[in-house]
Amino acid sequence: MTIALREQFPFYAARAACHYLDNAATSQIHSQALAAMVGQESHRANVHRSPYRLAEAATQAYGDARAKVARFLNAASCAEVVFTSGATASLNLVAYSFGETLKAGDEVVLSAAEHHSNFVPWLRLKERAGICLRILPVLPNGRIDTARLQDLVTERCRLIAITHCSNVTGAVTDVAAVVAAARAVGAKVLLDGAQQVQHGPVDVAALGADFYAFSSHKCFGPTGVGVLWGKKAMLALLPPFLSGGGMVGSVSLETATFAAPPARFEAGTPPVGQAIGLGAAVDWMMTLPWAEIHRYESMLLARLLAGLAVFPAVRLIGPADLHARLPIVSFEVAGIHPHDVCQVLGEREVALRGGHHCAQPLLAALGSEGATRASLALYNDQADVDAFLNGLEHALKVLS
Amino acid sequence: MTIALREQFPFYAARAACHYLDNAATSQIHSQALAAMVGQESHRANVHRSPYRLAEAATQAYGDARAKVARFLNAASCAEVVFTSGATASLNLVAYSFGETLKAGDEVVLSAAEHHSNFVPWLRLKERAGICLRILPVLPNGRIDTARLQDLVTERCRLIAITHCSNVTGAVTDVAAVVAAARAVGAKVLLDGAQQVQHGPVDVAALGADFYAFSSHKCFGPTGVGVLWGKKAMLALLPPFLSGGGMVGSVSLETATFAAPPARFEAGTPPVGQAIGLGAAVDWMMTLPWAEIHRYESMLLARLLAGLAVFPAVRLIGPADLHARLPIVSFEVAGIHPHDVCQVLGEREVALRGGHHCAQPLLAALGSEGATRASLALYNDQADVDAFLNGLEHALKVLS
Amino acid sequence: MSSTVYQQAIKELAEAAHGSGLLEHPDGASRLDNPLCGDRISLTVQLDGGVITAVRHETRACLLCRAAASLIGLTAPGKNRKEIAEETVALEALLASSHALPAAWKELEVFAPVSGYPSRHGCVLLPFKALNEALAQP
Amino acid sequence: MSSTVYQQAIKELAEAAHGSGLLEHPDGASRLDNPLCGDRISLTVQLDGGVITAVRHETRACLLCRAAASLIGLTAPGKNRKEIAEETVALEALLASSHALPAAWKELEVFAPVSGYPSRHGCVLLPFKALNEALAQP
Ligand SMILES: Cc1ncc(COP(=O)(O)O)c(C=O)c1O
Ligand SMILES: Cc1ncc(COP(=O)(O)O)c(C=O)c1O
Repeated sequence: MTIALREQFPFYAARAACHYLDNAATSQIHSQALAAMVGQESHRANVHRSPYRLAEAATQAYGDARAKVARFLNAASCAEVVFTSGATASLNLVAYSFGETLKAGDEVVLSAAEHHSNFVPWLRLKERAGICLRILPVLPNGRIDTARLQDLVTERCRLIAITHCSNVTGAVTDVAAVVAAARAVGAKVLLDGAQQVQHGPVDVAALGADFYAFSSHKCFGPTGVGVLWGKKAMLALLPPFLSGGGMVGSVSLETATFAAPPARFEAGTPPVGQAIGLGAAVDWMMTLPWAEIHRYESMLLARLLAGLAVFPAVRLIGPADLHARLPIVSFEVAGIHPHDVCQVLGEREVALRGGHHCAQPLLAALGSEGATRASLALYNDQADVDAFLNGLEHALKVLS
Repeated sequence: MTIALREQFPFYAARAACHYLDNAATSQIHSQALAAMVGQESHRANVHRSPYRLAEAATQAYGDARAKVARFLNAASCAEVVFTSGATASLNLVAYSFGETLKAGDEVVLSAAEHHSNFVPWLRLKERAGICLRILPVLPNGRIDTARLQDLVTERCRLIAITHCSNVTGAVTDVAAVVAAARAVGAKVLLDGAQQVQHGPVDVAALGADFYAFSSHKCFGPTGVGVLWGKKAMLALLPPFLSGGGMVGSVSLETATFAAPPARFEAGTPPVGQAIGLGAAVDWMMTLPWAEIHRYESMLLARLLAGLAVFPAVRLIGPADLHARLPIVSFEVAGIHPHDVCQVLGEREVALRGGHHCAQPLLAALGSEGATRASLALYNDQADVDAFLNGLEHALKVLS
Repeated sequence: MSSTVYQQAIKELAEAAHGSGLLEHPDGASRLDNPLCGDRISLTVQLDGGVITAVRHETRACLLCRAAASLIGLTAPGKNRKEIAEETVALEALLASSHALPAAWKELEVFAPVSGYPSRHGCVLLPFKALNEALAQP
Repeated sequence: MSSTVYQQAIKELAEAAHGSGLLEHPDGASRLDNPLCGDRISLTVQLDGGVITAVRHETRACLLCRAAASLIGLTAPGKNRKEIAEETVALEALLASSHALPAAWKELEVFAPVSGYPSRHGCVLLPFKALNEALAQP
C-alpha cells in the first residue's frame, strides 16, 4: 500500500533518503494538494466575486474547497466551514469571539494534555475577562482523566475546550464522555483536531461537538491555512474576531454591520491558493480505504512500541496499549537529553522532534522535562520504524 | 521592458488573452515566488528548530525570508519583521495588541479613505475599549486632507492609523505630514502599505512610521501570508495577540511568559511555504529598476486618465493629476452600475473590479454609491489600456 | 451590440422598470441589500385571498437586478405565494445549470446567459428573495 | 561510534562537568533558559581585579550545552571580561561559518561540527551568554 501512496508525494518522489517521522509537527504535502495550489496561484484573481473569468473561477474554486472540507467533516452545510490561517488561529478565534460572550466567573474546562495553542489563549482570556479555568488532569499513562469530568464540569461551565488527540501521547480523547458532560450543564464543546485529521476524515455530527479546529499542513495540504468548523447556530451567535474587507454588511464612519458566517469570520483576502490546496488534500483523503490504513498504522505503531520496550533506559510518555491511540510516540531516555537523541538520529536521516512539544503542562504533569517523539503517517513503512529503532540503539551507545 | 517581465509570470506564460487590470485586488504571482513556495512545500518540515536536515533547512529558509523582507523595507533588524496571514491580520494585530495598551478616552486618528481592514478593527476597538476615533476627511479629489491634522491630532492621540496609498483613488498619503503631527504629540503611526508595496520597495526608516502592514499577494508573492513591520522598541512593549505554540517562554497551569518579538507575534505554525515565497518575491523586486518602472507606470496611467477624460459620462473618483499617485483609477459612469460595466468588459477579457472596494466611508464621502476600478502593475502594457478604453466605449453603447 | 448578457430583452425590461414606486398600504414589505455590490431593493406587495394584486418596488441596483425587479412588477400580479416560490426555485436552477426551464416560467429565459457568471446570480435573485420575504409576512 | 557531533572530546567535556555547583558568595550570577528546548543554566562567578578566579554552574541541558558549560568551568578562570567577550564572538563565528579559529581560542575547536546544525547553536552558546551576563554585573 505505502509504495503506491508514496509515489503521490513529491517528497518521496524526490528524496528517499529521509525517514520522516515528524508527522505530528507537519506532514508531507500530497501532489494533488500542491498541484491545486499551484494551479490557482499561477493564474489567479481575488475571490469575493468579480464578473471576469479568472475571478469567477477563483470564487468558484474557493467555494468548492469549502464544500470539500464540509464533506470531509460531515458538516451540515458549507456555511459551517471557516477558513483560517491554521489550527492556532482557529482556536484563538473561538477564544476571542466565543470569549467575548463570557462573563467573569464563567468557567472553561481544559485538560492538562492541551497543546499550548489550546491552552495559552484561555490563560489570556482568563486575564482579560476573569473567567475561571478548570483543568482535567491526566492519568500516569497520559490519558485525560475523564472520570473527573463529573466534579470539574459545573453549572458555571460554558465551554469544554479539549484536544481530540494529544500531540505528545497519541491518546485519543473520549469525546462522547466530554460531550455528555457538557450537554448535562448546557456547555459547548471545542475539539482541537490538529492531530486527528491526519488519520482520516472526521465526523463532527457523530462527535457531537460545537467547534472543531485543524490545520491543513498536518493533513497533507499546504501551510498557511486551517479550518474552524462551527455549528451553524453557534457561529450565528458569535461576534466577529478579525475585521476588515469581506466580512461586513455595511460600514459608516460610526458603525459597521457584519455578514453572516462563514464570511463574518474571514476578514481580508483569505489564503485562497492554500484553501484550494487543502480542498484537494481532503478530497484525496476521502478516496482512501481508511479501515485498511488504520490497521496498517496500528501494525507499525505496535512494532515501534514493542521495539522501544526493549530499551531499559526508555520510559514511554503515553499509553502502551493500542486502544484509542494514534501512532504518535513520545519517550524519555534516562540521563540523555531529547535533543541529543534527535541529533544523533538526524545525522542518520531519521527525522524526530525533541523537547516539550508545546505541551509544557502535560510534561510537567507526567514528571518529564522533555521527550523525544516519533510520529507516523500513512506513507511510513517498516523500514522507517527499523531505522528509528536501530538509530536509537546507536544513539544510546554514542551518548552514554 | 514588460515583455521580458511578462515571461517571468506563469500567468502570462500560460494565457495571454486576459487584460488583467485588477492588480489592486491581487497581483499575479512571480515565477520565482511560486518556485520558492513549491520547493519548500515539496519537501518540508516545520520550523522552530529540530536537528534534522529538512528541519534545519526549513528554519533557515524561513529566517532568510524574514531577512529579505527586512531588506525590502529597510528595517533596522530582522526581529522587526512579523509574518502574519495578510495585511488584514497585521492591522488587526495592532488594533488588538497596541489596542490593549489604550484606555477609554485615548484617541486614534484614521482617515475617511481607509480600507475596511484599517477601519473596522478600530470601530470594534472603540466599542471594546471606549477609545475615540477622529477621522481625517478627504478633499473632493479623494486626497486625505492633511491640513486637518492640526486640529484633529490632539494631546490625547495615541496612534494615527492611515493608508499609505488608497486602494480606490490611488492617492499616496503625505506621510511626512502625518508623522510630524504624530511626533508633535508623542503618538505612534501605523501605515497600511497594502497598495504601496506592489510599486516598489518601501523605506520604513525614511518614512518614520512605527508600524507598516502589507500582504504578499499584492506584491507578486503567494496568498496566505503578510507582514507587520514594527519598530523594535515598539514591538517589545506590546502584549501578544494570537497565542499558542512557538510564542511562549514557559507555560504552567497558572500562567505563561512570552518570547521576544518577532516570535511573540507568530503563534502556531507560520505560513512557512508562503513566507518563503514572499521572500523570493521581494528579493526579485529588489533587483528591478524602479525609477524606470515608475516612469513606465506613470506613462500608462497618464494615457488611461486621458482616455477616460474623453467620456462625458465618466466621473473620476480620485486625483486627475499624476503627482503622488499610483496607477489605480476608479470612476463612475452616469446612470450605469459598476457591475454592469465590469460585466461587459469581463466578457471582453478585461479584468476590472466594481463596487465599494471595501471603502464605504470613502465612497460615501465622495458621494458615490459604487465605482469601477482599473489598477495597473508593472507587467501591464499599452494594449491593456487600449482594451480597457475600447471596452468602456463598447460598454457605454451596450448599456445605454 | 455584442454582449452575452445584455440582450435587448433584458435591457428593455430594466428600462421599463415595471412596478416601480412603493404601495402606501402594503400587506407585505421587505428591504434587502446585497452587501457585496451595494444593490438594494425595497418591495411592497398587496394580496387578495393569497393572490398578488399589486407589487411595487424601489430598486437601486445594477441592470440585471433592475431587470429582475421589473419582471416581477410585470408578471407577479395574479400569482400566489406558492407559485412565486416555485418560480424562484426555477430561477435558481436556471442560473445554476442553464437547464431547460419548465414551460410555466418561460419568462425567466431572459436570464439564462447570466448562468455563466456566478458573481451575478445574486443580482438576479435579489428581487425574488425580496418578494418571497414580503409574501412570508402574515 | 560514528557521529559528526558527538566526538569523544565533547562527550568527555560534558561528562567531566568542570565547575559544576554554585559559588556561595559570587560577584556575579545569572540564570538563562532556552525556551525552545528547555535548557537551563545557573552560573556564578568570582572576580579579582577584573579577572575570573572561579566559575561554578548548574546546567540542566543537552550534552552540547553541558560540554560548553564544562569548557567554561575548565578554561574561564584567569580570563577577564574582554577576553570572554572575544571568545564568545569567536564561538559565534565558528558556528556561523565553520571558519578557522584564532589560535587563542583553539579550545573551541571541539564545537566546530555543530556549525552544520543551526538548531543546536543556541545550546552551545547558552553557557557563554550566561557567563557574559554574570560578568556584566558591577
Ligand atoms: C489599502 C488596503 N488595505 C488593506 C487591505 C487588506 O489586504 P488583505 O485583503 O490582503 O488582507 C487591502 C486589500 O484590498 C487594501 O487595498
Ligand atoms: C494538538 C495540537 N493542537 C494545535 C496545534 C497547532 O497547530 P498549528 O501550529 O498548525 O497552528 C498543534 C500543532 O502542533 C497540535 O499538535
